[in-house]
Amino acid sequence: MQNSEVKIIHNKEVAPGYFLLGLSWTPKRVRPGQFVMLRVSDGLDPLLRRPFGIYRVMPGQRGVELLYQVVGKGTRILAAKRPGESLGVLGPLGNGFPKPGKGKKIIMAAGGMGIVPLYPLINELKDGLLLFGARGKAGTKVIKDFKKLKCRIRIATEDGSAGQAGLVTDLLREEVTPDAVVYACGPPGMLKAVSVIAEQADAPCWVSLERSMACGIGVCLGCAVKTRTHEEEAENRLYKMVCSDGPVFSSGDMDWDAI
Amino acid sequence: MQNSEVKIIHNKEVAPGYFLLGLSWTPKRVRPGQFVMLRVSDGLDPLLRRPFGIYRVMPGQRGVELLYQVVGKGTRILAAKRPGESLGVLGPLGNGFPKPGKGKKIIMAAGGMGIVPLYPLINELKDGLLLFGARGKAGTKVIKDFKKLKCRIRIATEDGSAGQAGLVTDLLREEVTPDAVVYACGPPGMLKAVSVIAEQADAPCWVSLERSMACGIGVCLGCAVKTRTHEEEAENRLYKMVCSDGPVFSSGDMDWDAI
Amino acid sequence: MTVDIAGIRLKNPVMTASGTFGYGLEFSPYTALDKLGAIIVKGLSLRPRPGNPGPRIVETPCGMLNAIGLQNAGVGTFIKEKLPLLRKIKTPVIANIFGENIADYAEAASMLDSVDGVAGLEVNISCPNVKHGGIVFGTDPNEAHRVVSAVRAATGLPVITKLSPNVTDIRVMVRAVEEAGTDAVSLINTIPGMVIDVEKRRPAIANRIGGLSGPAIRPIAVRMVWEAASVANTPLIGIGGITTARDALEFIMAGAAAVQVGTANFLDPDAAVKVAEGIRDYATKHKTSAAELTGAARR
Amino acid sequence: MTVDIAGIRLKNPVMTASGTFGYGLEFSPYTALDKLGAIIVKGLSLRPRPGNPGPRIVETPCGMLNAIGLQNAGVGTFIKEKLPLLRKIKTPVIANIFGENIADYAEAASMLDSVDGVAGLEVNISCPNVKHGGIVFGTDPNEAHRVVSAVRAATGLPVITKLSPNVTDIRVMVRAVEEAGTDAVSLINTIPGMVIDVEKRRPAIANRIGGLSGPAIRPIAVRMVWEAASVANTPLIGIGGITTARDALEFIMAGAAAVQVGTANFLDPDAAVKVAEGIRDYATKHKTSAAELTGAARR
Ligand SMILES: Cc1cc2nc3c(=O)[nH]c(=O)nc-3n(C[C@H](O)[C@H](O)[C@H](O)COP(=O)(O)OP(=O)(O)OC[C@H]3O[C@@H](n4cnc5c(N)ncnc54)[C@H](O)[C@@H]3O)c2cc1C
Ligand SMILES: Cc1cc2nc3c(=O)[nH]c(=O)nc-3n(C[C@H](O)[C@H](O)[C@H](O)COP(=O)(O)OP(=O)(O)OC[C@H]3O[C@@H](n4cnc5c(N)ncnc54)[C@H](O)[C@@H]3O)c2cc1C
Ligand SMILES: Cc1cc2nc3c(=O)[nH]c(=O)nc-3n(C[C@H](O)[C@H](O)[C@H](O)COP(=O)(O)O)c2cc1C
Ligand SMILES: Cc1cc2nc3c(=O)[nH]c(=O)nc-3n(C[C@H](O)[C@H](O)[C@H](O)COP(=O)(O)O)c2cc1C
Ligand code: FES
Ligand code: FES
Repeated sequence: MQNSEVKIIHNKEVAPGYFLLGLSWTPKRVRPGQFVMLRVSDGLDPLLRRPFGIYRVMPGQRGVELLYQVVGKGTRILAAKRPGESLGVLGPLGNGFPKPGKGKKIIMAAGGMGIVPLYPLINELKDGLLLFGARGKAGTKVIKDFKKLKCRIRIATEDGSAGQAGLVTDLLREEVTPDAVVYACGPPGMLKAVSVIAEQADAPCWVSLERSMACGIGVCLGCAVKTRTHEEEAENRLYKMVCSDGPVFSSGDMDWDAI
Repeated sequence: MQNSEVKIIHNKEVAPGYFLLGLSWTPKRVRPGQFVMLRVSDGLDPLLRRPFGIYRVMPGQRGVELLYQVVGKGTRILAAKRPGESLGVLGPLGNGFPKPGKGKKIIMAAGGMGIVPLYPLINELKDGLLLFGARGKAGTKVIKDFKKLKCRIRIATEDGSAGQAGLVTDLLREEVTPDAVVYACGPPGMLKAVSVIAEQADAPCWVSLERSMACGIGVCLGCAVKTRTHEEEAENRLYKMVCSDGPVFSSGDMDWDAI
Repeated sequence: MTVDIAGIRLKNPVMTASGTFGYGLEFSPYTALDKLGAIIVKGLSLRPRPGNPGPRIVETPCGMLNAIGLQNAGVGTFIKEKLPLLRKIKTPVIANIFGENIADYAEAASMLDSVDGVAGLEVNISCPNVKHGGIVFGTDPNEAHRVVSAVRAATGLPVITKLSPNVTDIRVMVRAVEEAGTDAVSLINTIPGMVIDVEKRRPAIANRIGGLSGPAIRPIAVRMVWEAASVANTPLIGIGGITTARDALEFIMAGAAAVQVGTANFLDPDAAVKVAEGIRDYATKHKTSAAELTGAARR
Repeated sequence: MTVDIAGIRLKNPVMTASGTFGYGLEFSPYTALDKLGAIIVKGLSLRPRPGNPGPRIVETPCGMLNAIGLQNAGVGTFIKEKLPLLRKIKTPVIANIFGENIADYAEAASMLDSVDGVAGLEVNISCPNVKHGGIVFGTDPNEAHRVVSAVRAATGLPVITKLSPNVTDIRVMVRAVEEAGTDAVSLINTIPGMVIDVEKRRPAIANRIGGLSGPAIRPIAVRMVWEAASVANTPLIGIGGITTARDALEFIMAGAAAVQVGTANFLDPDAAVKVAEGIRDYATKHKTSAAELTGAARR
């Protein structure tokens, strides 16, 4: 966990609206699923840091890469940055994905930018099946990197323009078995569906969640998610913090009605 | 008077901390002494536009140039802009310097960045004596452009590292005559001294003033300067607006104790 | 997109806020005055006022402070010199008035009542009553009631009362001015604030305290409109930090029937027209209207 | 650079604001806790509180809204689990307390009185009194007086009262809490605000209204410290939008003896220490001290 000013190595548009940002920053250890808080501007607007998953540790420890999509003010400013400029980076933050048990069938389900935390996991496990969902063909461009990794890939697009027509959860329903372990990241609706499918199949399931964040280190209590509590548990453990208790949670611990 | 988005042609550091900004913007008519309000950022911090004098209309009507010094947040953001990016420009604003009467000895007194509105004046009059004051030699680099113009130049530096040791007002005292007309721009203390010297010599004197501005077009009433009023005048004419009544004023109209 | 506020029919729900748009005419080189819902002119008092010494303004994070001191040439001069020109614009002109005591408010109101070209009055009550120990009209429900009653009695024009945010409970003020007969309520005026110049070791503006405006105050203003809407029986006009249509929609969904654009006019003299166009685009896209969207976040 | 506040000796006038610095320990990887004037821990109540559902925060222009709902594990758990670790830090720890009724405040205060490692209490009165129809203690001078008196009676520790900005006249509140025996006054807490999500057409945070903090509110906070200083007889602690030493100096020159850094801890976990160092640099450069600079803009 560090708070540093780091230089940008590259910041290239890899698909329309998607950027790969190389940072000259070498944290001691990064676990797949961890993230950083970036200060995109020295100014006061936007005020808060922005959270981004760590996409890749670059070969030869030259730094790390983030993959981000331009969606608003902060990412727009980020996209205009050039190599040589610097950024404030706080991290690596949060927990990561736990290892699968021996002999488990590894299934990764990603929706859109949910791909980011799964990339380093595949890279580490060098195994598994990646199920990727997007609106259409354009959205699948970000996974071209994955083709280099040793992992089977199945794609679903809502409009059928690439892979199978339908949702990533359709693929999951076909693939999930009780000996599988499911890792998932994507929009809340998708994660909720994934968690139901995994639960029905009796497969353990890990989800990476997103929430608006201010601090990233568990102190502002802004990124709360509701957990399933049992009557006897203390009320004050009702909420967990995505930044410090997560972003990876066991899907069974979550109160999906509140997510 | 226009409100336009214009492209940056160039933005080069001409001396340490001083930038020449070329804008692809061709207003119908620009009078020496007029200024523009620049929107340096699309964001909300800094919020307000920044006023800058028009330094030069570029040959062949390609655009105009501004000369600015980096002093704070807004000018720092401006200095990082690159050719091709665009900026919001509102202008040309304010009045300009009135013409000297026939046969007058033209004296221009500039302190630091006060040089900016005087450049186009010299350029138009193609005549006159420029008195330039700066802290030290470094500050005189911005006037190298002036050497191309047909005008005599005398320099004073506080530390004596270039020209005569002393203040620009020392030079003015030596040069001013009753048949002179004085044009001045610079820090308030200097302008006050210039106005006293001109008044003593019975020479008409025009000063260009600076005030913090919000609108630049006379509506916010934020850039008020106090004028000398005579008892019989209405109280509500006590203040004039630098942006719309100025920035050029007859020095005799100003209440220098309030400036 | 038309809305009726206090009996004034507006082409769209976007007006320009008093003190930020001059007499409107200054903006004609930069924007289409005819496309505005209404123009609210700078604050007018019975007698001319010179205003405060400078510095009068200072920038703050996402905002600005001003202490102009209500400089204006007076109601009489306005009627003589500005109104004839304003009559040519096809947009309702609302006169913003203020005074140092109740009689002044009433007299200003009655002068404006008798002339052509004024569609309504907006009563700025964020001013101290010099006759009552300087207590600000807008921070005391009784004072507010008295000044609005007096204006109400002095004019047949639609009366909009503009509230000060500097109160513990805005609902009390809404009730007070509605009881006094206001036809609509606009809020908020600027929030008292201060910047200190740490090099000079003194307040950055000559008046020491100024009024904070701009995007910085928007969340406070939206909250106050939301609270006001829980008790109001007259239309609300939302003001505070609006720079875009999205910002304006926050106020409308919180319960405002119309909005005013203030500080943003300085950032872009065409801002108010763009806000109006953006609201229209949103309404078209979602097949709804400004009137239907009013209070949408409360349902 | 040392300052004495309410009998607590601080190395420098910079503390961390409650709710923005956890229990301090979370920041040890990023900053030197020993270089802080004091650490004010997150708000503690007698019983644990789960807090509000999400979304709890939203960004605003130069600020943020939060409605955490005062989530905390309770005074007892704090004493058992956090305090032993905090005792190792060579910086005074101030416990921020709040309650739903006066008895709870008093009991929390007396529990903290009896343990080692708490240098003082900061009483957050920006909470509704559930026994008195939900009126917020900090918006009514009588309620404020009652709660501070009760805490004062329950503890021998130094008592700092933290004021709500949501009042018409902050001076009335300063007088009330000083009469009730507070040793110092800190101000301001967050300002009630609202953001509406115009796509979803509902307030952006689940609690609807949240507290506005960050640079956006600084001019309002400085003004309130300035006003408070005109009547205060106890030291003032300035809070609101401080991100740099320059910002902190505004509060000090307006009359504050010390300051708190809040939201800025999120932007840079080392912010408070940098503010302290910047104040020291300013004082050294100008051959003065924080104590001498207090109120410098008033003279
Ligand atoms: C742990 C974590 C890891 C993330 N990893 C990545 C990543 O690797 N790549 C990537 O592109 N994005 C990632 N995100 C989302 C990313 O943080 C947001 O897209 C970014 O903060 C938006 O900033 P902005 O200023 O551009 O958008 P804003 O102008 O702030 O908002 C634009 C839109 O984005 C939404 N938004 C804002 N913040 C978030 C958020 N934190 N989560 C979800 N939606 C948000 C807003 O509601 C709005 O609709 C991650 C988020 C979290 C919490
Ligand atoms: C009519 C007019 C014409 C001008 N022409 C030029 C020009 O041609 N070239 C040029 O370099 N500058 C010019 N200035 C000054 C220029 O506007 C300021 O330097 C600029 O606004 C500072 O912005 P900033 O955000 O960088 O500084 P800020 O961060 O806002 O402030 C930094 C410092 O600059 C001071 N400052 C801020 N605004 C002004 C201002 N309007 N006038 C004087 N000091 C200010 C502040 O008090 C502070 O000390 C002109 C000003 C006016 C009013
Ligand atoms: C420079 C300036 C002058 C103002 N003058 C007046 C005025 O004369 N009368 C009035 O009622 N409000 C006045 N206001 C307040 C605005 O009308 C508006 O209520 C406030 O600025 C908040 O809106 P905004 O954030 O969009 O600017 C003034 C505001 C500014 C910035
Ligand atoms: C996320 C968050 C939580 C807060 N929690 C508390 C709290 O528990 N008790 C309290 O007295 N103030 C609390 N505050 C208010 C701050 O201590 C401070 O008064 C306020 O944020 C203004 O300062 P700032 O602008 O520097 O943040 C909280 C503020 C934030 C942003
Ligand atoms: S972002 Fe602050 S606690 Fe998670
Ligand atoms: S800057 Fe607004 S009146 Fe001059």
